Amino acid sequence: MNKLGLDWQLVEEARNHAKEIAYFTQAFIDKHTTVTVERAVCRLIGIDGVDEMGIPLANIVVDHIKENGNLGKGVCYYLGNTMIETGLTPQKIAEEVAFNKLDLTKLPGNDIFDIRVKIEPVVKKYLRIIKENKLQRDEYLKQYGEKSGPELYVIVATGNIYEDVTQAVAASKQGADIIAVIRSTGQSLLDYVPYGATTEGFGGTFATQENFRIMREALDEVGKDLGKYIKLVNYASGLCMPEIAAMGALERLDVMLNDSLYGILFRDINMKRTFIDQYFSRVINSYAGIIINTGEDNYLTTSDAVEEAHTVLASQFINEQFAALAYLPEKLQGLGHAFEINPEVENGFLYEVAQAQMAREIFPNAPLKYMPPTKFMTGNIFKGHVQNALFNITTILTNQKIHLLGMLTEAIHTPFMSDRALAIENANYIFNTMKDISNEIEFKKDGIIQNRAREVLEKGNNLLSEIAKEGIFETIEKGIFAGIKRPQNGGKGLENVFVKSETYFNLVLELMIEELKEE
Amino acid sequence: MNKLGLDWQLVEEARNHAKEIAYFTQAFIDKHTTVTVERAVCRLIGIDGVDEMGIPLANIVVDHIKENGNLGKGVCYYLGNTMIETGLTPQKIAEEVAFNKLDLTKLPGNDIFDIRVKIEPVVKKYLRIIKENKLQRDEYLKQYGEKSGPELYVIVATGNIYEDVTQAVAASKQGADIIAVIRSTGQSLLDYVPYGATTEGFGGTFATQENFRIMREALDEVGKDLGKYIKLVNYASGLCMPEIAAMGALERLDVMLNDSLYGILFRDINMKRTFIDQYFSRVINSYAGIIINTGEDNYLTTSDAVEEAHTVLASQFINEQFAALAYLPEKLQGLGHAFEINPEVENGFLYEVAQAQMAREIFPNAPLKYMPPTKFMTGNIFKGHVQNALFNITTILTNQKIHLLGMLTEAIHTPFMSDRALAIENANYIFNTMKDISNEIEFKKDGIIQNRAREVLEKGNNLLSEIAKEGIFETIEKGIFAGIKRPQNGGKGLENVFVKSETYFNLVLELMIEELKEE
Amino acid sequence: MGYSLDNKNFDKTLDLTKIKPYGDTINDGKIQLSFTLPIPNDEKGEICAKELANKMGLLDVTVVHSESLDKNFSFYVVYGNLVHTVDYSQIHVETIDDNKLSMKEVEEYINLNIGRDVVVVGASTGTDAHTVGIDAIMNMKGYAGHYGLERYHGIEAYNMGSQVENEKFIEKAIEMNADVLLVSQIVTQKDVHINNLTNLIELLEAEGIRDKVIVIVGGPRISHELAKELGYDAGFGVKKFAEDVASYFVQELVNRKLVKRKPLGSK
Amino acid sequence: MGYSLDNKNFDKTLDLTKIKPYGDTINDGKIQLSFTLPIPNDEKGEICAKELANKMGLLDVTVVHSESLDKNFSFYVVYGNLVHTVDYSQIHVETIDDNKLSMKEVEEYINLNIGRDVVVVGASTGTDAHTVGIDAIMNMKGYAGHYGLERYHGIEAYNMGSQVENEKFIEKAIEMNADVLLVSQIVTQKDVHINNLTNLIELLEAEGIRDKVIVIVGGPRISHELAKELGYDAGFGVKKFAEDVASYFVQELVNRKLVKRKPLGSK
Ligand code: B12
Ligand code: B12
Ligand SMILES: Cc1ncc(COP(=O)(O)O)c(C=O)c1O
Ligand SMILES: Cc1ncc(COP(=O)(O)O)c(C=O)c1O
Repeated sequence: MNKLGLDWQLVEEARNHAKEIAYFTQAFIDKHTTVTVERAVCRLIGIDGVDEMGIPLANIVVDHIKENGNLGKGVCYYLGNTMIETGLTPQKIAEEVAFNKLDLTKLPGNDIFDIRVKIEPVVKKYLRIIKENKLQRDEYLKQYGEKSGPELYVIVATGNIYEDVTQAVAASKQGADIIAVIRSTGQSLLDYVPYGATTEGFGGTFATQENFRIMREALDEVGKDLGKYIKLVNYASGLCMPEIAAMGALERLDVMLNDSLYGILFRDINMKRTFIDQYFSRVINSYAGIIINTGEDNYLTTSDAVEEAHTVLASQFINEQFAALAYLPEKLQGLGHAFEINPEVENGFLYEVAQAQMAREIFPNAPLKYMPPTKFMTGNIFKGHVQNALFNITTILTNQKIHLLGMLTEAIHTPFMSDRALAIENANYIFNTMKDISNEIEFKKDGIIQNRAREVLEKGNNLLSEIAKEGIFETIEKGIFAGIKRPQNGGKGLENVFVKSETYFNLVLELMIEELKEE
Repeated sequence: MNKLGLDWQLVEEARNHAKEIAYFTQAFIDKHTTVTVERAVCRLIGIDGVDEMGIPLANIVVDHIKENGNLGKGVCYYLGNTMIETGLTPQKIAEEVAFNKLDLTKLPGNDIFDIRVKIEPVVKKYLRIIKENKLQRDEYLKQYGEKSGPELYVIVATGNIYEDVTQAVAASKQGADIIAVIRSTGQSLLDYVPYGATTEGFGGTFATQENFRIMREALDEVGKDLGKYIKLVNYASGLCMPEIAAMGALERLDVMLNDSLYGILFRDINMKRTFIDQYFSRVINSYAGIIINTGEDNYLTTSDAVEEAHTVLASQFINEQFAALAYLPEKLQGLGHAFEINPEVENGFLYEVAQAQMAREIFPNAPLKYMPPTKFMTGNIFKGHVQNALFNITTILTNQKIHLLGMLTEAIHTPFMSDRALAIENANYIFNTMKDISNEIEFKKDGIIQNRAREVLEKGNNLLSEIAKEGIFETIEKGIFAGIKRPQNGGKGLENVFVKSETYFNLVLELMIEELKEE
Repeated sequence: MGYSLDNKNFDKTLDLTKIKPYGDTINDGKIQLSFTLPIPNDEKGEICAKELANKMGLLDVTVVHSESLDKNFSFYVVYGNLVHTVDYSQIHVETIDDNKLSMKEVEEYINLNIGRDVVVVGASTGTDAHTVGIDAIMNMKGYAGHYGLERYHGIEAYNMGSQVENEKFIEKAIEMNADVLLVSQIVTQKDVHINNLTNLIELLEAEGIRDKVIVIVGGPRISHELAKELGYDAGFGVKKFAEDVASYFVQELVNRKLVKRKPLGSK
Repeated sequence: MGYSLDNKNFDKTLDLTKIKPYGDTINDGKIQLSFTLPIPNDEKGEICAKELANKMGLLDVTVVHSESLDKNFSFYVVYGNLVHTVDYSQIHVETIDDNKLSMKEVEEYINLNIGRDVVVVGASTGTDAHTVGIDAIMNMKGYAGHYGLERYHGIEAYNMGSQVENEKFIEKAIEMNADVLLVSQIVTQKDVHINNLTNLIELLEAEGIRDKVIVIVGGPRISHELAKELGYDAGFGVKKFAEDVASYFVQELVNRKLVKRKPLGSK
């Protein structure tokens, strides 16, 4: 595809800068672990549930090791060792720890080889569950067929998982392809994952494994009636990236918002912490066949979408390379971008088309996540519906894949059932009446659209070259993305980063990578 | 402009067929006159007002001649002769006739040369008024500047001229460029023009000279505040085409719906009658610098817009030639077409673009009148607003000129003030955000769009060739346009057609043509 | 008025005797309004808009958008929670869709239960010039994939077109000895349709044939309810096609024992 | 309910004591509604929709669109004529726009009437993470062509950013001896803003400094009315910019004689 006359050498150059940035960061990542990485491991060897105070057992185990032992050795080490010593299952061990009946750090240490042998069957059991989920998804998609055009993505956000189900089922029947359960405000800053079915959230519903299960079941059921696989989305984002990825893998989610840059910039999470978390979470996503969605769109809700378009591109390149290092194939890289130019900008639509087409051409195999207008939506629902229509047109014109539907009431409230239905109707109307438009329309050589795309690419490449020179940590400190400055050692969660010991042991990661390398 | 790769030889061929059709019809026209042609003459030599029964004096004079003399001689003959005999002004003469005090047909006949000398100053006086109106319009347009993009056209339709003014003034402030006062249901079938300011109409307001004046004054005033000339539209259509054209010329209207094919098909007006009327009305419009709007759009509200698109094109060619024969330059030929494809048709938008672009390329100098979706508008005002947005996009993409705004409530009621405001906002948003799109976008060679345009052109040409062979009267009898059959001697108004005598005298027409030829 | 700090917990269980609008939670009462007021667009205008919404029974009203349409006209978009409820269990509708047949089934029904052609005369009456609706029902070609009555075996359909005067319409009905009259009314401004429709029934009664024919009206603003009120047997609105009206009238002819009645002309 | 054949002539003259919605004629009362009902989309549903509209005070209700959202949910678009009126002449608004100054004029006003820097502390408080609104008001760059307070001579503006706890906010205010507190609240779901805003005022009162500072809240769902009800000095909604709030607080500082008050810290 080459409708923009892009300079492919420049694209190559930009990609190489990003590679350099990611490699550099990966070196740092490889030396560290975090509490949530270790808790994710706990979850993937079967530690589930909460104590009588509602604290997840995974937290209890990890905090226990953190306080009494050396988390840098990895929970696998402690748990495997304890299994040898006590003959208990990981879940049982966790329960004992919760009851203060067992101190993992005080047991005699076994040979790491024996520990591996002891723990391997357990890890494999859980990996098999994930694998089966992946096969089940493939099976559904084969049975029902996959959608060829853009996929309609809507959110539910009632705060109550059961109401969410009502909304999600209705949306599916109305024609949605993908349902995202928006998370409650504030969850991203919790350094634990809430437990069980929940019915009270603000602006969203807590991401819990049970909520995942409830929604997955409901969508599978309505999917059966509709002869269609409805994809489910949640957020492996915030302070618990790998844990939520693990939960999603176990409950067959299909898409995960997953981007540490988002956490750094918009949730003030410490950058070191979240880069480490992101790596493991992406490996898990990849292993589970889950598409990640990155958060570049958010830059444009904060900064100007014309001036800052190149920061989106630069970030997409970086995310692509971070994903590659986590063995996440292109087809699972749902890089984000957005339709956020002020509707009053002359020829703004042409710029939107340029930017969207550019992303499409530069990341041809990525299921791009394209976000609707939000910042310039107002209480004028009628005009808003037209803004969303232009967004829909841009998607069909430039072949975007994961198409987040804009709501006419965006500036007013989280979506009502009817808002969603109108949004789906809007998109379906446009996608049908313009079905083959992307194949029909060409852009004038050196016209406004082509020039705009070139300009953004150039600026993006310059920015990447600068970041490669300065380092990503330093760049973020300077406020280059979305104009938000974050100090390297500021933000939330740094205290829970640990240097890996030389004997660091994480069999889940190892086995996943082993398999992923084979693919 | 050649974005469609049209076969220009075929265009030429089609145009020649249309020319043949129009010439043939003109030969018939030139031999006849009608009551409304003669009444228009009356009005253009100063006969105004109604009798105590509300019957217009123009009707009284013409009916008097029709009953007692030979209308085939032309009212100019009788009035000029009476002026010589009585020394009275035309108005005074008409009043005497109304009081039954004078019989024009019983007076001694003077030499036609003397009659011409007598009546010429009067005719010239009125032509001067029209001329001055034209100059005044040019003056305004020079002073305020002319709009370069599409002009926003909205309707007012309260039935009450004073309410209409309220609506029109508000619409002008909201950004409308052109205001049309919709006519009351049924007026087109009246063989006279109502008189004075009116406040009771159904689905529209009566077209009267006083109503024209009231609205013109209001628009000039608000125009002054806005620094902009607001154009005014009414209907020189139905059984009184030339009379209303005359009234419009006297009150400085700017655009006139004017199409005898519309009258034949949609109002069952006799075809012979209305072709004759149309000719004189177009000469008047041309003289007054008034843009005509033809009614091809209506075909698609009745027949299928995909299947019958070629009938629109054929009709546009015919209307172009009829206009040319009435000395109406291209820049005053507002040929009509419409966005009426079923929104459920796959790729329907591409067909709309093809058809609109085709009209644009084939009639490059005509201020095309492009009608919004109406037939497939429903009570779903939200979806309707998006349908209108796609229509707006088609206009800016294909450079249409007179852009009738679609109303989100089209299927519900004649526009509320807010409906109009939302429509204007919709269009202005799109025209700005897509300002230069027509210059940016190219169509794939031999793609869906190009092929569609070719297909329509071919079918249009075939139809014209058939009509040229069969004759327009016969073709209409067969129901080729909009599937509606009309017999040559059926419909309304045939009884009021008269063969011109050899001495037929119509100084208004003569002098107008004389000047128009010079231009 | 204004913001209430009271506890706004409401019962979230569905009670069919107290149906409320629904935003995203049962009984939240969410509703959207838009309207214009003949006053300037300023804070006073907004308060006016809010107060009107309150009078309509809305709580927690928010004026989410306001816009000037002219110096003394302003437009508002408003959201709020409705206090009113409707008792769904008490609503009884006489539906006409009870026994809907397909085209094939209608033809079979006529064949089996009527045994002769059913004569249908239709028109867009009064000053109404809209024909697309009545054509959709009657013409061979039909509309939106639904064949029209002219194509039905066992139905003789005659479409008089538009702007047909009621007198002419009745004349034709008598002449053709119609079983069913189909009236289309599209223009409803200033209630022209009400007057025209009422007039038709009066004329039919004057002719003494009201009870001998099935009289049906259709159009986008026509409901069955309204039709009944005006003295018609049935009314059909949008998204109704030939098979809907045919299902109704063939069965009604049998139910009303009109299959073998005397010719309309005979006194 | 249903269609009334009564004379529907209404008085078409504007009466400011009886303001009604306007479609295209004064007092026609035209209004548009849309809402969802938790019942199936059928004729019964439409009647329900109509009945609700009637309860709201609408006459001649037409359900112009209905659509199924799920088996037991249906969406309606409705038009009708409202019977309710509002007495415009009785509406009194305390407007904050009375004396609006430009940026230049604000600067001059401070220079002339205050003679020292005005200290403004702002934040998006509670769990609210939306900063674009408060940034629009405070940051140098401003928003939509309106410079923010940081750029004003004579104003010392400190923007604490998002998710600032009320306690921290007050601490900072005291530390900086603020004249004006600017609170931004964007998220209003489940009334989080109400609780959070009320809490701030309580804390300020507890500290004994409520009357020593001007406390202002802003956000898209904030009205001046609501702000007053919650104990704030003023509230600013959409389309308000730095000069609006600055005009207000500089004048208010003078009117309330706060220009020379003791430092906040001093008891
Ligand atoms: C096409 C059209 C025209 C064409 C008509 C061509 C023709 N040959 O019919 C033209 C351009 C001539 C025209 C003229 C006018 N029109 Co017109 N027109 C329309 C339009 C765009 C579409 C109507 C249509 O064809 N719909 C498609 C058909 C299939 O739908 P339908 O009629 O609803 O029919 C369906 C059902 O209702 C039902 N049905 C209908 N009749 C019957 C009868 C029976 C027995 C049964 C069982 C069922 C049934 O079955 C059909 C299939 O489901 C509407 C707007 C709209 N989108 O609705 C305006 C509209 C109807 N027109 C309107 C008006 C006011 C006029 C004019 C007065 C001026 C003007 N504003 O244009 C003139 C005067 C006409 C006159 N004297 O009656 C208004 C009416 C407002 C009102 N509620 O009173 C509308 C709503 C537009 C508007 N918003 O102003 N119009
Ligand atoms: C951008 C945005 C975000 C960004 C914020 C980035 C950032 N750095 O601020 C991100 C993506 C992070 C985000 C996250 C969330 N958001 Co958000 N977001 C928006 C969005 C699209 C635009 C807000 C905006 O920036 N507007 C532009 C500014 C300039 O306008 P403004 O805030 O109204 O400010 C003006 C005036 O109100 C006033 N003003 C504002 N504050 C103040 C203060 C003072 C003192 C004064 C004088 C004036 C003033 O002046 C400004 C200029 O005129 C809105 C939707 C919308 N279009 O409004 C949703 C919206 C506000 N978000 C919403 C929600 C629910 C969330 C989330 C909970 C989840 C989600 N659905 O996305 C999270 C959690 C955030 C949290 N904990 O608070 C809802 C809130 C619903 C409600 N009414 O409660 C909205 C309405 C979207 C929706 N329909 O669901 N969001
Ligand atoms: C990558 C990413 N993660 C997470 C979120 C949501 O964040 P939170 O749940 O932290 O509010 C977003 C929101 O847009 C996002 O883009
Ligand atoms: C050419 C033309 N004349 C007249 C009209 C309006 O007709 P009437 O006033 O006869 O209803 C139209 C309506 O679309 C038209 O296109």
